[in-house]
Amino acid sequence: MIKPVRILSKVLRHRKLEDNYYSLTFGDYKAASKCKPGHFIHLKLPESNLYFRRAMSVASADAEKQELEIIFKAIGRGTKQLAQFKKNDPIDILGPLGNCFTKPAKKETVVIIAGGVGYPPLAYFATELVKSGFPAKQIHFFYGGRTSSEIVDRPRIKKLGVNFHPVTDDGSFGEKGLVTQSVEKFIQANDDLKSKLYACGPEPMLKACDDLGMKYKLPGQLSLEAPMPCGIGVCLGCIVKLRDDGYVRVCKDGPVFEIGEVLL
Amino acid sequence: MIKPVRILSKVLRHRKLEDNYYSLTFGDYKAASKCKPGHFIHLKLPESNLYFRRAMSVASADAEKQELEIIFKAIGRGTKQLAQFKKNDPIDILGPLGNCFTKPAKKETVVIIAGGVGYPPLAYFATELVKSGFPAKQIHFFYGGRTSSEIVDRPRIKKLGVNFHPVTDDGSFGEKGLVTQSVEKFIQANDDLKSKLYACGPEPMLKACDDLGMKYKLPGQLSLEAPMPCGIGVCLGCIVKLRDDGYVRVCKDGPVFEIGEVLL
Amino acid sequence: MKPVLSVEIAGVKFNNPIMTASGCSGYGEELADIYPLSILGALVTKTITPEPREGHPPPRTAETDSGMLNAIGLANVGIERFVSEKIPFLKKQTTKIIVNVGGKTIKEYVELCARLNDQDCIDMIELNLGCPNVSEGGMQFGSDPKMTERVLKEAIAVCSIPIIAKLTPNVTDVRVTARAAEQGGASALSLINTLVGMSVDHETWQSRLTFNRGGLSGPAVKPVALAQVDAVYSAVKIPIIGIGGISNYADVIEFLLVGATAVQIGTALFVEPDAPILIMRELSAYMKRKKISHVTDMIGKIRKF
Amino acid sequence: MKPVLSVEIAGVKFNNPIMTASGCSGYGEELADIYPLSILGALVTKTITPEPREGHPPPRTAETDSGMLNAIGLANVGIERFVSEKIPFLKKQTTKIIVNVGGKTIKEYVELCARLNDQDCIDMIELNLGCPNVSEGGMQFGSDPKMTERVLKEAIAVCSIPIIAKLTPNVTDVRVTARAAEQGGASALSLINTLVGMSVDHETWQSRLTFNRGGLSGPAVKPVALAQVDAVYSAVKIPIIGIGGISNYADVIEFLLVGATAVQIGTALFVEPDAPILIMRELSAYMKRKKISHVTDMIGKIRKF
Ligand SMILES: Cc1cc2nc3c(=O)[nH]c(=O)nc-3n(C[C@H](O)[C@H](O)[C@H](O)COP(=O)(O)OP(=O)(O)OC[C@H]3O[C@@H](n4cnc5c(N)ncnc54)[C@H](O)[C@@H]3O)c2cc1C
Ligand SMILES: Cc1cc2nc3c(=O)[nH]c(=O)nc-3n(C[C@H](O)[C@H](O)[C@H](O)COP(=O)(O)OP(=O)(O)OC[C@H]3O[C@@H](n4cnc5c(N)ncnc54)[C@H](O)[C@@H]3O)c2cc1C
Ligand SMILES: Cc1cc2nc3c(=O)[nH]c(=O)nc-3n(C[C@H](O)[C@H](O)[C@H](O)COP(=O)(O)O)c2cc1C
Ligand SMILES: Cc1cc2nc3c(=O)[nH]c(=O)nc-3n(C[C@H](O)[C@H](O)[C@H](O)COP(=O)(O)O)c2cc1C
Ligand code: FES
Ligand code: FES
Repeated sequence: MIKPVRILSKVLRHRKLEDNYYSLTFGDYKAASKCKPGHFIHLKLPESNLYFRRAMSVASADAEKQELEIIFKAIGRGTKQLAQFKKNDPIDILGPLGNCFTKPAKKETVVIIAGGVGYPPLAYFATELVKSGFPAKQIHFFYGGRTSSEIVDRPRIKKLGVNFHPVTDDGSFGEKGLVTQSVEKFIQANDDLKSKLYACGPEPMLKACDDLGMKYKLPGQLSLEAPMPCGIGVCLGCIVKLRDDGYVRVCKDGPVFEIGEVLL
Repeated sequence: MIKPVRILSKVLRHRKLEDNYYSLTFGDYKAASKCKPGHFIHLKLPESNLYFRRAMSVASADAEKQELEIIFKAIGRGTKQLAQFKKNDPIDILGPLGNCFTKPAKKETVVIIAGGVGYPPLAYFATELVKSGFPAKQIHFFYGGRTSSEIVDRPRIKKLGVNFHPVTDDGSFGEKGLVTQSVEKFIQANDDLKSKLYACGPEPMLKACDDLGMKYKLPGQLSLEAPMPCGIGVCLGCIVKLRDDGYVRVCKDGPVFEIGEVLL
Repeated sequence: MKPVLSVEIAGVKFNNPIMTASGCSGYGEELADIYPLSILGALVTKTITPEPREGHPPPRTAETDSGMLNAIGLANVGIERFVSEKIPFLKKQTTKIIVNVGGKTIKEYVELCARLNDQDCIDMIELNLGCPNVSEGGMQFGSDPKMTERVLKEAIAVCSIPIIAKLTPNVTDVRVTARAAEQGGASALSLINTLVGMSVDHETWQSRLTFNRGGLSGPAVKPVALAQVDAVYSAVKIPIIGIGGISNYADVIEFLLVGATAVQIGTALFVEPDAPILIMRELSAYMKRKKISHVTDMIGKIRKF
Repeated sequence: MKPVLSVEIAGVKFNNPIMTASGCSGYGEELADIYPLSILGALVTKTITPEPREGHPPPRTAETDSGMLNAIGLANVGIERFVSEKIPFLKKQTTKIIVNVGGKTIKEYVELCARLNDQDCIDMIELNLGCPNVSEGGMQFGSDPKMTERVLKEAIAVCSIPIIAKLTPNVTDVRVTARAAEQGGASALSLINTLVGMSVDHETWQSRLTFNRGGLSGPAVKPVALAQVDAVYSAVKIPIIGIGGISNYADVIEFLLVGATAVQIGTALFVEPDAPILIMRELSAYMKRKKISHVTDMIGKIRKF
């Protein structure tokens, strides 16, 4: 079980990616070595009437350099404030939090399904898999967005050497349609493979992934989101219903759950 | 009567002066031409749990360039946020507000008494006087602070050519003692002059100036401070008691009052 | 199609649902220097009492997180100077005028209403039934349903101008006083007034307000105000004017959705005196975008779970 | 000289006046991963009810300006699982343990207290007399002085552990319920619980909480909490535990000055789970600087005007 620490780190790099997407890299982050794919951090906004911290998945972490990267879309008040952070600004990080993705077996085909801002933890997951010797060609990285500019950080995916399957609603980049439709086609065309699904993205997409997993009897994991007042499991605010019965906390019992485990 | 306007301006220059003092110059400030010495502006802090605007005296204004300068000391939560403003940051200014200093008669000797952050409006006042042809040598600029580093912005005072009388509590710069003591000595030594006092600074200093004015029957003006929720006269929060009777609003009926007018 | 913003309360037509709140816009003169008051749905005056009041000595405001405390103590010019000095200015305005009044006894309220009944530029009277900033018992009418009903009955008997009862939120169940006011004949209710609060300087150990207690307002209290408007909406039939922490168009919509017919902007005017202009503009844009033709189409339309 | 931070309530010695607030620190396990609980004056558990409760469906929290709304709905493991699964962990802690309980009827409160009386690691019991997040009538004991007095009398009859009555702020006069609790035999009072509030999404028109109403907490409510502690301080003789928006050492001092003997940190733990450590450090530094030898020297020492 990971023990969260609160660290005053600072912004090392601020990159504007496509559209409204940003990448922030924090330095002096001593807990970087503990950040595994799936983990998230909880960021304090500057003295502000916004009260909650904001949760951000680890997009990459460098244990040696003590660096940690997040990638986010400036959509609401909190993420717009995050986008304002500048190089050398101090930032208060609580983390790492939550559980992480479990590794696939050697022979399994990894089917990654990223939707929108669900991309960062999966990018980190794929990176670490490849780094650990898992064959890049055994990884299929589906990445869905509304339009071309929502498929961010492409050079990194290309460099990884994984099979890249971009999908956009409007067909402006990659296949046209919903990412889960493309995934289903892939599953149908490759039903001889032993596949494992890893998904993160908007709730409807996660629900579709959950359905896919159950329909095709494929194991896998979903990384969930929920409004998170505390992020450490004490407020009971971020709950999701189990298929069995009762609620679990996304922040502490998740954010990664098995396919079929929760009611979406 | 000045009509306040709310303008989204931006930071043009950010200078750290001595100690904890800062100078911020705002550009694109269309109301600059209306800002007379004594006026103040009301600054909105960035999205913040601090609720009130913060009042700052006009330290200089350039009608042609549409620029306005403030000088402040970062002491509390609001001024510390102001100190964080960077070049090109947008800033929401309500102003100009309040009344202004009235000009001395041609033959009068102007005795300026600035204490700490009371300096900015008086610097602006002296500057405009000299600019309007008033003889610099007829102006005596007393400037008190606890220690040398609290006497900021000296090059400007020197350039003005006024008689500069710095006074510090610890004697580290200029005369040693309280600024009002130095002023009293000056008054006593020059009782043949027709002097007018102009003071801004902490309340005890203003009270001493008020007493001096009445004791030596010298006319003059005091620029007051008070916590200012609205700055435009509607909340009735910033009141000060008249010597006669009743309260007046520092923001709207002041901040400049005649010596002997208010109860300090 | 231009969205219709006008609302009607007790037969009075307001151009839009945005009013200023009592005590936050003086008698209108200062705001009129910034924009024409005609853009407002209505101007609500500072509470007028029978005699002039200086109010409490300073400090009488304090900043708090996302809000403020005030213990102004009902400083005002008194009814006679109000009539002679302020009404002439208000008469010239084309916006609706709501005069807020406060008394120490039922008799005082009644006399104030009778006096205002003579004036011809006053569209509504708002009774301040719960100001936490004066010690005299009378001002807490708002927590006593019997007194609330009586003061309304007696005021209405002497005054043909429609009356709004402004309720205090500092009660166990605001629906009780709301029903009492309705029973008494109020044409509308406005809520909330400020919450009782306090603040201490941890360095000097001194209370930050000379009156010690003060009224909390601003965005901090908005959730409380919304809950009270929501509760009252299902308890009475008369229109409600929502007040409490409203700073932008989204806040206005929240209040409409829980049942307010109009709203008042108080503390936010201190930070953005032109808030009503911005709100009106963004409210119109919102309605266009959402294809809502009339602002009244939102009243009470919250989707509860 | 090291300043003394310890305080005593009903014979129980707390190392310092900083406690966690109920519902904001679970049963202690998660915080124990971040720092040793021994640094706390006391840990206060989530409200325990007779049966396990899932609580309300999500969303059950919402962010507000300088605060938050919650309608968790008293989700908890129930008394039996609490005793079997949580007490063993709590037993191992060297901090003081306060168990917060809630029932729908007086009988339920009494049974909970009786059950806890068997356990030997519980230093105090806190009765949650006013949680706005459950519909069942019983939970609003806190607004009825007679019920408040009775529940305390009956609980004390079966339980030798000293009892704290946690009061609701949603009443007209909190001194009335405070006196009732004192009369009933409470060893101490804690206040405030949350203010009733609401929030609506102006885009979807949907309530932001499935339960619609929720409890407001955080810095936004601090002024209200201070005013209530101040009012109660002069109304009762038993010690008060101050709660409401406390985030830093200055807030703690404000509460001590108006009369609190100890304080609880709630919502602030969500933003800074290690707030108690920082507060303790800065409180000590403050006391050194001000030459205050004992934290109790500040209790009730506000300088009023
Ligand atoms: C475990 C986890 C990991 C995340 N990782 C990323 C990431 O890597 N990149 C990225 O762009 N985004 C990520 N998010 C989502 C991100 O936290 C939200 O997009 C962000 O909080 C939106 O907030 P805002 O302040 O911009 O919008 P606001 O408009 O301020 O938020 C609206 C309201 O929603 C609440 N809220 C906060 N978080 C959430 C949430 N997750 N879902 C719904 N409501 C929320 C806020 O408190 C606020 O009240 C993650 C969320 C979680 C829970
Ligand atoms: C007309 C006027 C002109 C001013 N000009 C200058 C200037 O040119 N340079 C400068 O450095 N300072 C000036 N000040 C003072 C400046 O506004 C305060 O120093 C500043 O507000 C302190 O606030 P803070 O946010 O740093 O401290 P905080 O710690 O946040 O303030 C403490 C509390 O005091 C309140 N407060 C706000 N303003 C004042 C005030 N004036 N007096 C007392 N309490 C206040 C705040 O609201 C807050 O509640 C002026 C004040 C006024 C009224
Ligand atoms: C400085 C100040 C003075 C006020 N004076 C009055 C008053 O005289 N009469 C009154 O009924 N309400 C008065 N109020 C209460 C407001 O009208 C309003 O009900 C309350 O502030 C909540 O709204 P807000 O959060 O928008 O300010 C005053 C509020 C403030 C902040
Ligand atoms: C998420 C959440 C859950 C809470 N649960 C409980 C509870 O179970 N029992 C209780 O007595 N109070 C509960 N409270 C109230 C707090 O204990 C505290 O009284 C209140 O939040 C005010 O303090 P604060 O502003 O420091 O949070 C809860 C508060 C929050 C925010
Ligand atoms: S965010 Fe508080 S329990 Fe998950
Ligand atoms: S600050 Fe509001 S009246 Fe002066």
